[in-house]
Amino acid sequence: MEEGKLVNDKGIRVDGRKVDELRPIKLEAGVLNRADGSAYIEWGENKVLAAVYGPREAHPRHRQDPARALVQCRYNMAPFSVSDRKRPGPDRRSVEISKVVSEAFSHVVLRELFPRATVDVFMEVLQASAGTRCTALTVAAVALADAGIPMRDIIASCAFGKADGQVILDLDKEEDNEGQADVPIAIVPRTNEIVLLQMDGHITKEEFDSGLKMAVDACHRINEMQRDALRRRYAVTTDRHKAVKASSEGV
Amino acid sequence: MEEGKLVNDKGIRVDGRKVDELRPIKLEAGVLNRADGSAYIEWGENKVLAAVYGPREAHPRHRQDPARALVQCRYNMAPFSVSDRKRPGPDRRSVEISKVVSEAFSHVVLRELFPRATVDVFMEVLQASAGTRCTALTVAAVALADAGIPMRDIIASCAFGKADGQVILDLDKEEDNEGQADVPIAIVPRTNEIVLLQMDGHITKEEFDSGLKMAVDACHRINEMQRDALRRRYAVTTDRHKAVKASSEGV
Amino acid sequence: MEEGKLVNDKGIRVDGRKVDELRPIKLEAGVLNRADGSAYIEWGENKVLAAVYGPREAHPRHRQDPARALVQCRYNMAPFSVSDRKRPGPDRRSVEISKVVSEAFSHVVLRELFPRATVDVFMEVLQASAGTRCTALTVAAVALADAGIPMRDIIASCAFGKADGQVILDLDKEEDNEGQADVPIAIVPRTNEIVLLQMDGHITKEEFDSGLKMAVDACHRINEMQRDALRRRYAVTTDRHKAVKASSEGV
Amino acid sequence: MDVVSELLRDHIYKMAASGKRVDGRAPEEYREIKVRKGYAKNAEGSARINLGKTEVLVGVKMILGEPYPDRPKEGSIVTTMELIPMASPTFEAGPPRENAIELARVVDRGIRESKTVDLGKLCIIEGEKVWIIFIDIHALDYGGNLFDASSFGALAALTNAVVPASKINGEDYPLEVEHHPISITATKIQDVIVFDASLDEDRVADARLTVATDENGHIRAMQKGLKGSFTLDEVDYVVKTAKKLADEIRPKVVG
Amino acid sequence: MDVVSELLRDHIYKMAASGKRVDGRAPEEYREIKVRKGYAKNAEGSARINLGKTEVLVGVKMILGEPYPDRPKEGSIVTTMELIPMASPTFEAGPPRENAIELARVVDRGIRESKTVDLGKLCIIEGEKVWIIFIDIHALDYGGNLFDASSFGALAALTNAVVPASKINGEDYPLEVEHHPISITATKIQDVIVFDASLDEDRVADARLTVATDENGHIRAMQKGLKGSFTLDEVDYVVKTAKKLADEIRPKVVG
Amino acid sequence: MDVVSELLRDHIYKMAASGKRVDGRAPEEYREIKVRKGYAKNAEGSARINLGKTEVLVGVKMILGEPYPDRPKEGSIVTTMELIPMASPTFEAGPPRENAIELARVVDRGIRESKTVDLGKLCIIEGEKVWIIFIDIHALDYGGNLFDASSFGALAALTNAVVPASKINGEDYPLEVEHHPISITATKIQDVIVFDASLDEDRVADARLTVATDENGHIRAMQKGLKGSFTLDEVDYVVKTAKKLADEIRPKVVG
Repeated sequence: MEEGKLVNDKGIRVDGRKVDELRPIKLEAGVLNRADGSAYIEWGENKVLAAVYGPREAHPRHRQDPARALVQCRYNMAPFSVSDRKRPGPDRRSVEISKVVSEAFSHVVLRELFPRATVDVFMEVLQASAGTRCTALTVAAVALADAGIPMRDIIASCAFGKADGQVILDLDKEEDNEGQADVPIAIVPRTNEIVLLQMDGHITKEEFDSGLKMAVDACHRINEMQRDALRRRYAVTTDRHKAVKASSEGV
Repeated sequence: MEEGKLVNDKGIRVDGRKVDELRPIKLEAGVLNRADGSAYIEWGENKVLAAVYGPREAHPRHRQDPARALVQCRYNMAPFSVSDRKRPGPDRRSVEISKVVSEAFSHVVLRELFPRATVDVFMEVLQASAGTRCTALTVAAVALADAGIPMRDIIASCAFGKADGQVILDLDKEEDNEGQADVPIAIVPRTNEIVLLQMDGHITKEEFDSGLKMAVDACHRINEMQRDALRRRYAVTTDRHKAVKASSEGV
Repeated sequence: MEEGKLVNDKGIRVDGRKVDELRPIKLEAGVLNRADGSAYIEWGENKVLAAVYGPREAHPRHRQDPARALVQCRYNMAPFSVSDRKRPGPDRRSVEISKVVSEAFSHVVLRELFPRATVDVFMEVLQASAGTRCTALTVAAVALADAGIPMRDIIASCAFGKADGQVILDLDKEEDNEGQADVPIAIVPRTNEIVLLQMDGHITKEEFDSGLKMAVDACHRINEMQRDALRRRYAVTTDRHKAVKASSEGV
Repeated sequence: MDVVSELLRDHIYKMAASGKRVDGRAPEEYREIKVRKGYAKNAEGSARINLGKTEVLVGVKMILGEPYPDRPKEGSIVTTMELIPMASPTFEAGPPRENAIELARVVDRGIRESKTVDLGKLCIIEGEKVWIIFIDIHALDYGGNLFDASSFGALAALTNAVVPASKINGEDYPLEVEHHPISITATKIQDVIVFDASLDEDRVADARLTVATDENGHIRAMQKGLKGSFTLDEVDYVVKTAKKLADEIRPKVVG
Repeated sequence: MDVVSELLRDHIYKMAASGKRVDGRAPEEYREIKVRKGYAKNAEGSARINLGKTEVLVGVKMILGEPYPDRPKEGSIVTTMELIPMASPTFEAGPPRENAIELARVVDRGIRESKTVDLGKLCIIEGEKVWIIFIDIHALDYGGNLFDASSFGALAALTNAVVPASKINGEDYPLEVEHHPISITATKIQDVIVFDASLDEDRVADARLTVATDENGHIRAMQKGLKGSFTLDEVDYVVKTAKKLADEIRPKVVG
Repeated sequence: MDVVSELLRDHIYKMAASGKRVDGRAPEEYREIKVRKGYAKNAEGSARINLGKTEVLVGVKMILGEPYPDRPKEGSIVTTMELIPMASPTFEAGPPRENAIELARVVDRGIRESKTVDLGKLCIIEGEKVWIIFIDIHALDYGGNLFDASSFGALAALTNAVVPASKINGEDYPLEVEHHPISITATKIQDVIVFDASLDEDRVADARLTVATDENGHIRAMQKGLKGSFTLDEVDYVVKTAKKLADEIRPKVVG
């Protein structure tokens, strides 16, 4: 790791980013026909599609919560999304990610409005390249908004980590493989509450503090992109409505 | 494939059959005690047993159709029915065959008479040697009739195919392995409607047309054997009834 | 097997036991906090924990017996309980043992008192060394009593077998591996009824008769240990009750 | 397994208590046994067994495989049982449940632990290549007493099996079967014992005791089942009777 | 799959019977086909297919493995289909059920049996090392006619695939695709036949017939589905029309 | 997991809000910890942990196996967790569900990613033979805070483990444990935080934060769980407190 350093003397990373710089992100809302809400993201080399169905009746019935809706997320990797083909179906990693993402969304969805119902969120990783859980959570939040699910806020997610002994934002694949720590977080932008936080590796309290600050800041920037995507989606819908209205008025 | 031709100059196949000749078929109805209806077939080297239970209540309840009965077929191969032992339980091939056979029978069973019910058809391949799905469907039709399930007709099944560039009827194992195409069909004899049709391999439209005609003709011959088996079964039952009646009359 | 004989000329076994001598047994009732009843046993090198929950509602509902309770036992080996790590989850052996143990307890639990309910018995083998099913049944009987489940008697279990052509009681690991037969039994001590009996190997009727007598006698000795464990447990509980009573009386 | 009316239960018990059975048999009388060996041509050995209204098909397949590391000089035997839904309205498709597993394991022990086949003779190259025998039991028609029908079928199929040594450039030869253990099942209805239970007797049974004995009268396997119990005297009676019945039945199965 | 009101059924049938369709198409008219090859960069080949409102992503992965013992000189092809719940409110998570299995097997046969890829060319060392091609079909948006969309996607992804020979110290090279079978699906609603069914047409369909023909007009695969039937004349019509439509569509898929 | 009455929830919260706990502990106070190493003799290492009313048994087995192709010089660690129904009326038999999987994965990462064991030292022959460590966690009695009890048990069992090198003609030697990360779990009930939650506290918890720190005070693993959230200040507080508590508890676990 000495030669081929991940961060050079000037604080520039292999792909040219600064330590607190995100990979390029493209986000689009409303990309599928069948789902109640959907969104698509390209984040660095990651490509993730999200779809939302619901609120709809929860099955089987004994899983229903009489007081509020369930939020059930399913994170899934396409077999061809990774270099070594992944066998179809959930593995332990997918089950854990699905669980922590479900819990994060459960915090912001106004679940009390839909007793006995379920809101189902499907995240399909079509191309994977480090940071897929943050990517998936970020795009799923947009899909939830696109589906009109009432939420207290649109949550946003990002990771920080450590490589070459430096705290850096949004690790790419090489940094993830060779780095010393990876810390994905998700926040409620309005309140800075942490709704997802995982970490493995090796990091000091001071590094954690500075990285967490970096990632919270980044989540706010990401949240702006989420809102932009929804604004563009809304503009399209509004234009269409206008067109419909115009045509129905006989213009 | 040049030497050891599958069909010789005189149109005679390795086992001595003509191109449009079926392998020998033996069919017997009413062979099991427990099932509501049953039948047994030996078709070439194939041996298949069929049993029918129902109409009976469909489980689980959410699978019930409030307007008509389900027809649920299960095609299964005994582990020792093939040269290389088959692991017990359904594989993808069995699932597909079960599905297309269920669909074929759904067309002729008077399902509207039994809302919420199921008619379960079990086909066990005890010895396999090419053409087991046609064999299984043919014997299952007899078992359904033996169970007294009301049907618009007794469907019959047979395959055609292509080997050595010749269109032939009812491929045996060698012809199936080395041939160019296999096309199983099933028809409603009264109307010549096609209720099952699958094909893989390589065949021209003209070959397909001539083979289809051959197979439809053969299905009619097979249907005659199905009816014979039921007549023999009915004769036995009637004889037994007569005997019972006679004895109850004190003779 | 000639050298290193399992039973020497004086009828003494490798570990110093006589042919009709049990391995040392330690039994304790009431060892877990969460379960309704529990017990722990060390029998030779075997260590088994048992827990009982119930009577409680049986799920799913279609498994309920409207006239009586189910007794559902689950025998499970911890992955590290044996020399070669055992994969978690039930294997065929565990399923069979769970079944025969459930049937044995079903004979003595007063099941008619709890229609539609289930009494669940969990046996965890933490360390295994021949004879785990007898060990598990014996400790589970104590756990059932500890849970206050009404029973006609506390059943007890023990195996006999044959090694070096000699009938011996309670085979240890070496005797089990190299012996000629293993015969686990369980009895209702009050009536000497057999509620569990399995055998594999090779044994004459005469050997079987003498071994069975030996094992029935041993079951009575084991039953005494079961009752002792419950008495000690009861003493503790009574002391506690007295203390509670005393304190509530303001002493 | 089935819900049977109390009436049937009473009827069968009352007959049994007076030494009679619904189908006219004596308490220790087996139903007719038909054995057709070599039925399934793609198997190395097979037998189709009819025991009264019960029908079972057993196939033996022999596969080349590796020995277990702790037994490098031995082949192995795997016995499976499928209670396919064809055989009874109460059998369900899917992986084997506890009834099928118990059946398969009892048959398996009756074959394996009694050394019916010498596993050492299944070794081809020590530590590398052995024959694995699969005994697959297919219940076709369930009319009571599957334990014995399955066990007869397994033994008959083994005595019919040919080792496919031509696969390894040898010559095929018949599998050597060293012992002929015959499984006999007693069924207890309240306080009465009958042998070879019919379907109705199986449905009202309180306890079951299977005893397999070999041609020398030695016990080779036992299994008590169901929620009832046996007294010591009853066990004694069942074992004695099992030896006697096994000797009558063995020739029909081994042929 | 869905419960559809009788009204919708009637409406669609009446339109179809008069030669019209709900979305304005002619009976033999396909919806717009968009093919984006090379979408998934971690796959050896991939294609994202839009067929009207249906969207499917197909990835091809090539893995080193051992050949089947009975075909030591050939690689192999494995096709999987996941009807992930993203694509439709009626699809459920879990192992593939019969619909997904049928779909995967029909696509698989259309590729394999039609010798689209020469399996002999996938052999690296006879009996030891071959390429195994995994064709994984991911349905993203179900808007009707998944059979054709999946089949187009599989063919397009194969024509996009690169054999990763650099893994075995060779040089990567494009996978050779020998034939271009195009799957065409006819859907029968009562007595009327339309092609490339929309979602609503799929929901009220009585029978389905898929016919794959190659660039020579030869039939390469067929599959009849659902509970309805076809007359012999209808089969004839569907096969003829399938050849005609396949020739129109092939360039869009193969590119 | 359980349905808990609002009354219990209110009661626990009100006490916690005033700095008290139902069992009399202070907010940062752990229950009594008992560690019995070497309990399971057939395991290479084991530890039975009591944390208040919670009891966990962890066994370490070391098996010979092949390394992953991409890490030919390293052994590997596999951690499993069974929430067996013995431990709680709400645990069900069957394959691990999401709670058990999360628990196992958090313990696993706490061991593996923190390099508690040097995987390089588990290599026997590069690319061919390595030691695989199985850490199997068996929850026997669930009285709250399974995360820490499991994690303590895993570490204690590893420090107790002996590498069975005699299996490969070497001499057995103690497994080297390089670091001693101690997992500390904070539980948030509404706006109050307590450590080492009891069963009742677990049942009414809104959020959970587990932090593992090593003997140098460095963070080695974190996991936030449940549907609640933490403020940035709360995270800071939990991490600081975790370091402090870990230093107190480490000697009891490592021994």
